Amino acid sequence: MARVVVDVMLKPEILDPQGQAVQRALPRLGFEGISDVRQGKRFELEVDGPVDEAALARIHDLAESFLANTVIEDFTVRVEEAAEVAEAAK
Amino acid sequence: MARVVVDVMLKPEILDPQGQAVQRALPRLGFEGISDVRQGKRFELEVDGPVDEAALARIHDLAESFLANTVIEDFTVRVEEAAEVAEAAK
Amino acid sequence: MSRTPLDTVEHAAATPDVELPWAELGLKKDEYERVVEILGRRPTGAELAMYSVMWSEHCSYKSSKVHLRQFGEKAPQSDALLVGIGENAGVVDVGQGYAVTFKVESHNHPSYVEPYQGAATGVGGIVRDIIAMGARPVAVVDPLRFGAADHPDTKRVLPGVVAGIGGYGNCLGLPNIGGEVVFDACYQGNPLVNAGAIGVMRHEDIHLAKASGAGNKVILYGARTGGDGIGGASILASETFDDAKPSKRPAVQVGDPFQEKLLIECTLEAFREKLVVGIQDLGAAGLSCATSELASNGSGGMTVTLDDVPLRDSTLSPEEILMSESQERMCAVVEPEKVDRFLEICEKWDVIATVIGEVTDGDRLEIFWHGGKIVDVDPRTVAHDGPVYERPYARPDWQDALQADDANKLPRPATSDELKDQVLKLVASPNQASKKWITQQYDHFVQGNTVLAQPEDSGMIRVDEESGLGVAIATDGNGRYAKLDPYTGAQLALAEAYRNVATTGARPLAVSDCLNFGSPEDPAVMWQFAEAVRGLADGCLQLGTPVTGGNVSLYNQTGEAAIHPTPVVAVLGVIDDVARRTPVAFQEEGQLIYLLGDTREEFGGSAWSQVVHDHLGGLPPKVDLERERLLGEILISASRDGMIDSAHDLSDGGLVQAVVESALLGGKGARLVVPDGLDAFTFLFSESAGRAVVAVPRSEEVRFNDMCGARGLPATRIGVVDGEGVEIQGEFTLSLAELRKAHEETVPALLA
Amino acid sequence: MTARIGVVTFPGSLDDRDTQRAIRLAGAEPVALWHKDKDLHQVDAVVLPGGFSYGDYLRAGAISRFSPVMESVIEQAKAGLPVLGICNGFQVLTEAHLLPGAMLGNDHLHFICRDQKLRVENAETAWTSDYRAGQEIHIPLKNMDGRYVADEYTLDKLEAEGRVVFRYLDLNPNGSLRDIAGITNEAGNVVGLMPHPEHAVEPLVGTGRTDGLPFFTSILKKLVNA
Ligand SMILES: Nc1ncnc2c1ncn2[C@@H]1O[C@H](COP(=O)(O)OP(=O)(O)O)[C@@H](O)[C@H]1O
Ligand SMILES: [Mg+2]
Repeated sequence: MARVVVDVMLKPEILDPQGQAVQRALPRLGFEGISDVRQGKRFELEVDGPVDEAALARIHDLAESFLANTVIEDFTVRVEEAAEVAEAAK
Repeated sequence: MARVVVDVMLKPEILDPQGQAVQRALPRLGFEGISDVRQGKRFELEVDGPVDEAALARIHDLAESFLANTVIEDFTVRVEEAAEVAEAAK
Repeated sequence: MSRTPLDTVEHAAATPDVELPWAELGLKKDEYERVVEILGRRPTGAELAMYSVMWSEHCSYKSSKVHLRQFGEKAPQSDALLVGIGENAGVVDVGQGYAVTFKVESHNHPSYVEPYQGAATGVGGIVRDIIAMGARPVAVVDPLRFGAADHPDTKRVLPGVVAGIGGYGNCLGLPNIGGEVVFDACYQGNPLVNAGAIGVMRHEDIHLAKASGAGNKVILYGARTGGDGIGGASILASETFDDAKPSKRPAVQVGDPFQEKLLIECTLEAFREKLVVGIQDLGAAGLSCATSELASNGSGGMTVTLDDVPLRDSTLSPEEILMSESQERMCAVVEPEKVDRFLEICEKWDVIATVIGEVTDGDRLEIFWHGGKIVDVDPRTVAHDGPVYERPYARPDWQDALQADDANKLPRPATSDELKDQVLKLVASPNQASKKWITQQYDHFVQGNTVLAQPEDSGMIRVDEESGLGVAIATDGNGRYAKLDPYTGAQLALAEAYRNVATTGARPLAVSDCLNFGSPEDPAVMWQFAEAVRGLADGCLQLGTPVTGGNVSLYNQTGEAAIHPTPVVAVLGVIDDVARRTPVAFQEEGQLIYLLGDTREEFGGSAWSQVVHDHLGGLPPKVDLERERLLGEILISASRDGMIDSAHDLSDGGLVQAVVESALLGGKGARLVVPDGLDAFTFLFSESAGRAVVAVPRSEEVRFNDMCGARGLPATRIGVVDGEGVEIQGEFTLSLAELRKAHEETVPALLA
Repeated sequence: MTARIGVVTFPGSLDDRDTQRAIRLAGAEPVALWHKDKDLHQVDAVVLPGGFSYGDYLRAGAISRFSPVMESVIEQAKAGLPVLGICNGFQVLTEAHLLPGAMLGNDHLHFICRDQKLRVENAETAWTSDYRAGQEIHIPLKNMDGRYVADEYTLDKLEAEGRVVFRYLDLNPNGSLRDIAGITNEAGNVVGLMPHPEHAVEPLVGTGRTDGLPFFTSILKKLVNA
């Protein structure tokens, strides 16, 4: 079993009020030096079987037609390495 | 300038209604073989200046106290490599 | 790898010396010994799990029970009461074959830890109580209390709570029609998130939580069971009982309002087809509660196969499954021949449903896991025979000093300008300011039957489209009054909610309450609690409105500091034709403004004393429930006979607050004259109870006056609806624009 | 003979019964349609009602759009069947690409419920003919994801072709581009808007106004006269 991660972010030209709200709150929390914040979605898909080219292509289609609305969002698809998974679990 | 990514996911033992709804829709869309879907948040922070240990530690604090509620969520912080950024932009 | 051997009933009997972690699960030594005595052996881990959660303060009411009995003992004779205290929620007859169920509950602590989810699951829980009675939920209300408005943590807690209540309620399609928002430093660290719901059904649709009829199936449906809210049980799940590693199980649950919406629709469809014999929602204590209550309220026993419970997490132990508080689950008892149809309906709504057990003709609750019997108990001992404490209580030694610190002696405004400034300060103060920024995050319109919603005195829902039959609800509580005198404070909360309902033209019928207090282990807090319950029970008897159910939330305190005693009271009323409802807003220029009731110098616990002097002391306003009843009758008759076009009850902030609200809402000013025998200050700021302001069309003045005169209710003409501001003759004028700015900008400035 | 107007119930639809009531009050016959059923039962028009279908999980309308009933709705809308999407229904229509653009979370990040002032910009669609162009009306608005966005080219095209049907007045409640509250497709048979006309059809409930009734009388007249 492998994990595929799909990250979906609003296109740069689309206003991201959530990211802005986070950014506006930063100085109040005593954080300086962060010039921009964008907030998007992260999907973790647990895939049965091998994640080969074909599987990735299908997940790409899924992201394009369903997980993201490409009128407003961009997405990336990547296989999460086992090492990364272990790291994240720490 | 560098980009730091904070991924925030619900803890594994916590119900993720969004991820479940996505997963349940997959068969209807003709996608099989995905045994679990979790949906979380991805924050992209643009940091002025160098992202050294100290900066990362501060962002870690920010994630812990503000971006995530650690009662129900886990998070990871990582610096996004320039290459990755370029890749994602494609 | 599994724990060996399974801690079955047999195993427990054979190993009497095994030490169980009863203390870690919150049981006292004598409570544990009582369990052993009941069973005649040591409990199994699963049994211990059940007893410990069911005998907790939250589920057993062990500290409050001895006092709550008064609600039954002093219950007024009422033909309206169809189902009283003890069921998931009380049910009242509202006429034309309709019945209404309603209840208020607290979700205080979780909302502090995780404001959004804590508040959201609070709404989810109360709504399941309503469905479990057989009713379609038609509205929610949310009485809320937070720390000081300008405290940084309030900015974290409040927006999350409000978003959670809205997020869940809006998604369920339930209009939010009322509530409260109160700020006070005493709630810092202990916000009060109470949520109420109302449901409507036909008389014949009332359902009860009981499992009857041997052979009937027990069906668990809704969400899968996960490791939510089972902190303690994880100890039982660990390898050995003494290996008490820190729990990985979350104390906070995440709600899924979408799942709950499906649960509502599928349950109502099953009711419509008469498929359900008994039903229970799963809330606190999850399956432990649902199975033991269903079994003990029915005629027989019950067997349950825990292996059949659909799980979200396959590593859960049987103890954890029994204690899990996963949301959005229900348990139904269904006759065997109707099971298929029931499952079909669940499938239609994409709701997972599983037969997990059966009603037996014995009297035991038996639960099996991997073929072994892990629970064998008399369900009554779990559900009803919990410990009962007669906790010591004593009037605190500071009470006298507090009451002696008389607010009536505080310095009053010396000039008209000062008076005017204090009025502006009052209407802009966080507690008196408009809560629109909050309430506009709630859907008021969904279901298409909302006749009145915030900021009206009560929320009102049309029940029957043809006849216009409707129900109204208001919730009130004033912790400041209750701190000064808990007995009177509870009655004032009741009086205010009663008055709010009557002000909109509805006849008050019944009461639900949510009693929020500090630690019962503190005799002073226990005294406050005892006094408040006594006051509420006496008050309900006098007003003829029975308490139909409610909720107790204790331990709302940080260290030694308890919150103000905060009994929140919900009053439900009925109106024969919603077309006759009375709104708060002034409707027409030229109408005459009347003040109903008596105004005395009463400033103890008042908004004025808080806003201007940051003071809490003295005595709260006097209560006269006969007067409240009379005022209510006048308001209801006047609405029915078209004698008044608007009405607003007087409560915190006094007359000036009420008039300003009616003026701002109607966009029409008022010119007022201070009546003979009163000074301007007392006229404007006094919080004497039993009062309302009404606007009377000139054509109705004689008739209205005659009615008040004949019934002996003081009615004083104090002015006229007119102009672009609020004018107090001889004192000052404030323009509507100025007032609106003061009233409406405060909350957004604090929170947005 | 009166018109039969279908109202789709998705899991999580909330204003479906309210929409049926509005259709009845206008004098037409409401027909309940179920999301799993592809059959539209020969209705003369379809309303996709408000609510939180599938909890608005993923994105509002994103999951409903793939339901069996939508296959038929999409097909027949393209062939001219009048379709109205209210709030969540509007979101479904954009996700299904029957209407251009997309709906995003309100710019202030809160749910908002208010009596909203609108201007009717196009009184020639199947659903707005009982209004006058330029007419100002009040319709309740209640949503979380009401921010209409589209690229500049699409926005210009919508304006040029008169396909902006409603615009927010006095206050833009969600950050919608160009104050757009509702739009139509090229043929004028498919209309979507965020505010809820079905909650403005009776004087006693809701905001006490009846400014929403013309939606339902417009379509009734069109269908009966057709
Ligand atoms: N949290 C809330 N949710 C819904 N409605 C609220 C809430 N807080 C206040 N309201 C409404 O705002 C109005 C004014 O509240 P309040 O001043 O407490 O009323 P009253 O003094 O008449 O009891 C009422 O209609 C009340 O129902
Ligand atoms: Mg009131």
